Amino acid sequence: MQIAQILANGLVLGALYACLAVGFSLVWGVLNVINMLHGSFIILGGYLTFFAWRDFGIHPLVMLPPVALLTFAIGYAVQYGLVNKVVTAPVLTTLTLTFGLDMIIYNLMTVGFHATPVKVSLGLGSVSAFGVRMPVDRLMGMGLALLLTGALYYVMRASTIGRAIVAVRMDRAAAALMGIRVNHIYAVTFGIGALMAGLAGVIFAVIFPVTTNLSGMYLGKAFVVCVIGGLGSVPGALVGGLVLGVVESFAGHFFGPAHALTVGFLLMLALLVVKPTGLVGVKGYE
Amino acid sequence: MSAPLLELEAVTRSFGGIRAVDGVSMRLNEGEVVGLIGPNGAGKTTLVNVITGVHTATSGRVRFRGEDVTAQRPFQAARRGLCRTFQIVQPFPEMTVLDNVAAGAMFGGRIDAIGAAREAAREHLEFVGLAPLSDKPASALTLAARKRLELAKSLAMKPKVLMLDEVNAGLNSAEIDGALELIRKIAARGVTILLIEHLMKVVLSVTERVLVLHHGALIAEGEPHAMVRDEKVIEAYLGEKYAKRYREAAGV
Amino acid sequence: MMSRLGLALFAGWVVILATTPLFAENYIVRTAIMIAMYSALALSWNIIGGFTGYPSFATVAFFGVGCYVGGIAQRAGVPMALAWAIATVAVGAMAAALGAIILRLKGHYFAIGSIAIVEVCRLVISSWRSVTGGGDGLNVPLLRWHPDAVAQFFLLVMIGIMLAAFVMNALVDRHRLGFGLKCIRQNEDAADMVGVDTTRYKIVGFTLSALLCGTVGAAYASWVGYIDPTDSFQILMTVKVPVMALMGGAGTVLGPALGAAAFVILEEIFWANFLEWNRAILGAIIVALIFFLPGGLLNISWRRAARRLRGRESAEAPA
Amino acid sequence: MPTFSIRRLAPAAAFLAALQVHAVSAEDVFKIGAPLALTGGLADEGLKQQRVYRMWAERVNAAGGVSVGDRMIPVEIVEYDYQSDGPRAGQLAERLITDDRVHVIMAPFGSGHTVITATVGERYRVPTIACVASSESVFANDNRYLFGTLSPNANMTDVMTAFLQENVPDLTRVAVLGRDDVFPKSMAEATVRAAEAAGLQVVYNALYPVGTMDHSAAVSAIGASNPDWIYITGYTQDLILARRQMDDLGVTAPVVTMVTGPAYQEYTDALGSLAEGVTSSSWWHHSTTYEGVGAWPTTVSFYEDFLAVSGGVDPDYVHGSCAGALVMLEDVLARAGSLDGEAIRDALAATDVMTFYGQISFGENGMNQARDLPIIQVQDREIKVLFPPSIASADLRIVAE
Repeated sequence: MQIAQILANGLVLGALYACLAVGFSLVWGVLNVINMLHGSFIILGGYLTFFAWRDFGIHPLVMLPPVALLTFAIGYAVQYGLVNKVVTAPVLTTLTLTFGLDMIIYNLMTVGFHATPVKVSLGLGSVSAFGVRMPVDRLMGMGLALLLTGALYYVMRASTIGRAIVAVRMDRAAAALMGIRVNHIYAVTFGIGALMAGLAGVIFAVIFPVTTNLSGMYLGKAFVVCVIGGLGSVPGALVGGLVLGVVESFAGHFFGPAHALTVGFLLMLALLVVKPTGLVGVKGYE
Repeated sequence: MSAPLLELEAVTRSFGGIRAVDGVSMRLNEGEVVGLIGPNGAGKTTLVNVITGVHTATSGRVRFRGEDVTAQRPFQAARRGLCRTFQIVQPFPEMTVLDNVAAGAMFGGRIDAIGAAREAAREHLEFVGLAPLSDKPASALTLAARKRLELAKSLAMKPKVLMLDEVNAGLNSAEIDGALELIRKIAARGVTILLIEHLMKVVLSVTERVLVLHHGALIAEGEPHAMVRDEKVIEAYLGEKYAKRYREAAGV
Repeated sequence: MMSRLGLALFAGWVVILATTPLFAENYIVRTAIMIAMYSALALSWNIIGGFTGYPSFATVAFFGVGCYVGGIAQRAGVPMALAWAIATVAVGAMAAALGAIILRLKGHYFAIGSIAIVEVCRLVISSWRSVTGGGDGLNVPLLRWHPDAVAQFFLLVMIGIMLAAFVMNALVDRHRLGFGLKCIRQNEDAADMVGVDTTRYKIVGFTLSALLCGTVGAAYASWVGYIDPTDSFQILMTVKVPVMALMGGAGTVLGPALGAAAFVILEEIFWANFLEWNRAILGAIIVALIFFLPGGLLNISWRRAARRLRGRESAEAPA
Repeated sequence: MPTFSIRRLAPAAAFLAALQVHAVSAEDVFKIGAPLALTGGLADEGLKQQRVYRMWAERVNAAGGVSVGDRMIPVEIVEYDYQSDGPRAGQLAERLITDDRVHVIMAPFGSGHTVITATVGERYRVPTIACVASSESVFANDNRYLFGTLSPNANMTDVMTAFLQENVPDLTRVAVLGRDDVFPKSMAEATVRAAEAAGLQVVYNALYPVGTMDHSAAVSAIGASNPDWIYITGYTQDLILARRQMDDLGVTAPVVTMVTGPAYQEYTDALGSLAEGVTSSSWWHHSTTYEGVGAWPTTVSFYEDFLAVSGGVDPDYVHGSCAGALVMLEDVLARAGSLDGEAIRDALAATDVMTFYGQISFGENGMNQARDLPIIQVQDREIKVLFPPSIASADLRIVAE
């Protein structure tokens, strides 16, 4: 019985990790930019959901579209206005730029929302089947996470914007020759990355406490998931998230919670060395 | 016949299923100037990459002055005097022309002090006629000048074997004559040269022997003029139809 | 290379820093110590980040391990100076070993690998409770002198390490190693073809960039008297150091020292006057730095800044 | 070589020197230095300290100041924000002592940063009072100038173990999960020691690292060990998450204790009905009824004064302990008779006084030795005191069979 519960815990957590990381992986894979703002976008989504729920009684699910629009707009503006100007610059430049921007947004949120941990609690209780007990809000979160990741995969595969993004990822110069406005596509990609982070924030507000202190931790998780799963590909983030979730869950059980994180990190380091493109990653950028 | 300077024994290199280089065996003797020709995608550059350790041979042996160097790394090849120029030019963009060549002198040519390396570099720049541009950044050079910079850089590495990978590609006819003149001067200094080339004019006027590569395999070897008329070579370049028509025209 | 004027001004600056105890209160002396400390870290980072062009975020791992090795050695009765030496060697060995692994990666992957090193060091040290005290932190034996004397002593120590880092930078810059590292930064494949043993050079560069960070860490532990995993492995520091080097001019010899001084002074000024917003202001400075000082304070070129502002480095810019 | 721009930086250095605030040090003001975390991770706790410091200063100055020997002198609290950054806390402590000439320093929140500040205080022989540092390791390096108003953790855990053994039939199995951070870790370890000493069986004992985002593994394991008593320590966000996951995974026990969770209002606000029945031990609670010296003679007087300022938010042990420390200082100054550091230190060492916060008497290592620390439980969305009997307001409720 125990093993089923641990596996279930791992898969649910893994789906949440995937949703948290997929936007980050997209921006890194396509724009070759490490977006240090990613954690703060998640927290922003979380706070918006919490305040809407607490002050106006708006159910988190209803908050998905507004948060999506807002974070997309912010992401698009940040990329088009700032990051685009240095997107071909070396790694250190873009990473430092997004780090500086993150400090600004972090400070704004800390002053605006204060760092006290807050949380939406819907009191949906839990359900248990064949020996595994799982809270409804987490299952809902997992469902949403998989849905969003699937939707993004569909957009990337089937929509014109998606094709353009993939084209730009494969060969920027060629894409430009085909009439794709690369700067615009970059801004859209960054916007989608921010949107996915915002939506992850909405889901997380129901499951985890929301506080600016966690933005660094979410960013760290996104790094690990991307390296394990592989860059720039939506399936990569999904596989990376699920694998990390399950590994941490089993490591937490067998080696004790103290070592769960260490095992996750060592897995990342091992993959970074053996297969930097990750389990599913395709030899894209770099 | 002294031991060959460079010897390849059934060297093969495959990427996934494709055998880019397929069982090539050949020899290069001291002081020779040998041409390596073949249609695009024949595996010429891959062969050079295997010789200089950029890729390791999947099977077969590479011997340089009798020593098995199959598993060597690029910098070891450079230090052994097995030097090459790049088909797509690879300068150090922000460094001056002088320092680009000094880098060759210092590492490939094993001159320790930076000052001495720069002195040696000046000589090589004189030799290739780039001295006036010594202090300009490499990124500011024209294509022809960059090709000469590649030459100067590999000369600074005191090469025993110099593999020139389409060093004339993209040059106009006047520039080609200049390059040709330079290649003769280098050969005159006793450097063994493997010339990877498409321009038959260059191949015919400089090389003593020609190897023909097609689909990764060595399909012919011999005297330049004979090679140009060899049916198999024409078929490789121009396709089976032309080879047939040529045969009829020559009334063979 | 470095002009006479540059060297003279740097010497003047070192004299000003060293004599702060004579004309300023302890708070200013303490700021001077922080300036010297960060200059040493930025100069050390310059070897791998500036010369070789490998964006390393491992500085705080070397600093933190230096703190702990120095602190643990001192607690075991080893005299202070020897403890610092042990810390330096230990951090150097660690850098060489880890370098051999992550230096095979390039660009973003290397950056992530270096951040992973920081996290692994922090996790190992915080879970190895029996030796490092884990989450409890570690008390390091204190110098029982008069506080002013302690401040002056550590000021001179940190300035000494800064000078050592400066000399290291100058030597590497003049030596074959520096030349080879710069070739690697410009075009690693071409460097390989030209005969540079890129793997060995990168590992030597990475180790040199770690050594003095270990010394700084050990000296810092002796100065502060208490270290714990979260403060010794602060992610903020590991990003600040490259930004300081960038601000001054990464890849030059004087740049990092100048950048560190400017950054610490600005941070003090803004932090003292704009309480709640100092982090946002610092962020704004970093963003402005990216656009208006692409080459850092040492080579201010409005032309290059204008180029970047007009989007010449954007994706659609003509090649 | 590009033009060298160090000259442009020289004016910046001069400006920095001018910036430095000149404080007039006079014997007629009792100055307290307060490095506080007003921004960054510990901002919440820093703001709590700041609020009670200001409340106390206003109240005391309104009453004409504190009496030192035969004189009444005003008090001044000098605050700086160290951004929850340890090294900067030390830097500020030094500035408070050397530039602002403060007589006493109030250490910041948390054991780690307290040690850094106290180390600086010790060097300058300026007494440091820690009102939010409770692990023995902080007071373990014989710093004669460091005094803490929180009692050692062991006092709390021994008392709680005894209380629970009395009130909970066949309490035998205890599961302990602690956060690997200075204070929460020492509480978890103290509980394990107390439980073993009392003959209880420790069926689960583990620490979770800083940065843990999910407790499913630990909570499931605790469930599997079916304990009678679950004891979890951590910061508010950890405990909110742990309580949620216990409910998610159907893990419970007759007694569920979370340390310093319920003592904070954010905990009960965030969890709502889930907080029901969770017990905790704390150093102080506003429903206690002590009477003593200083600006606030009774707990109720402090509680009402606080509600007026906080707009209805209840004070927690951080407010109580820090306000209690300041009230205790009034008594110390009266006995010291002067503002000299040594005199204040000696008066502090000899302190044995009753305050609205409870008994304060410092032991050999400078920690408050007060014994009967309140045990509290959330009952019907309110905090009830179960122990000590003298101020108990309710009996223990069993959470679930």
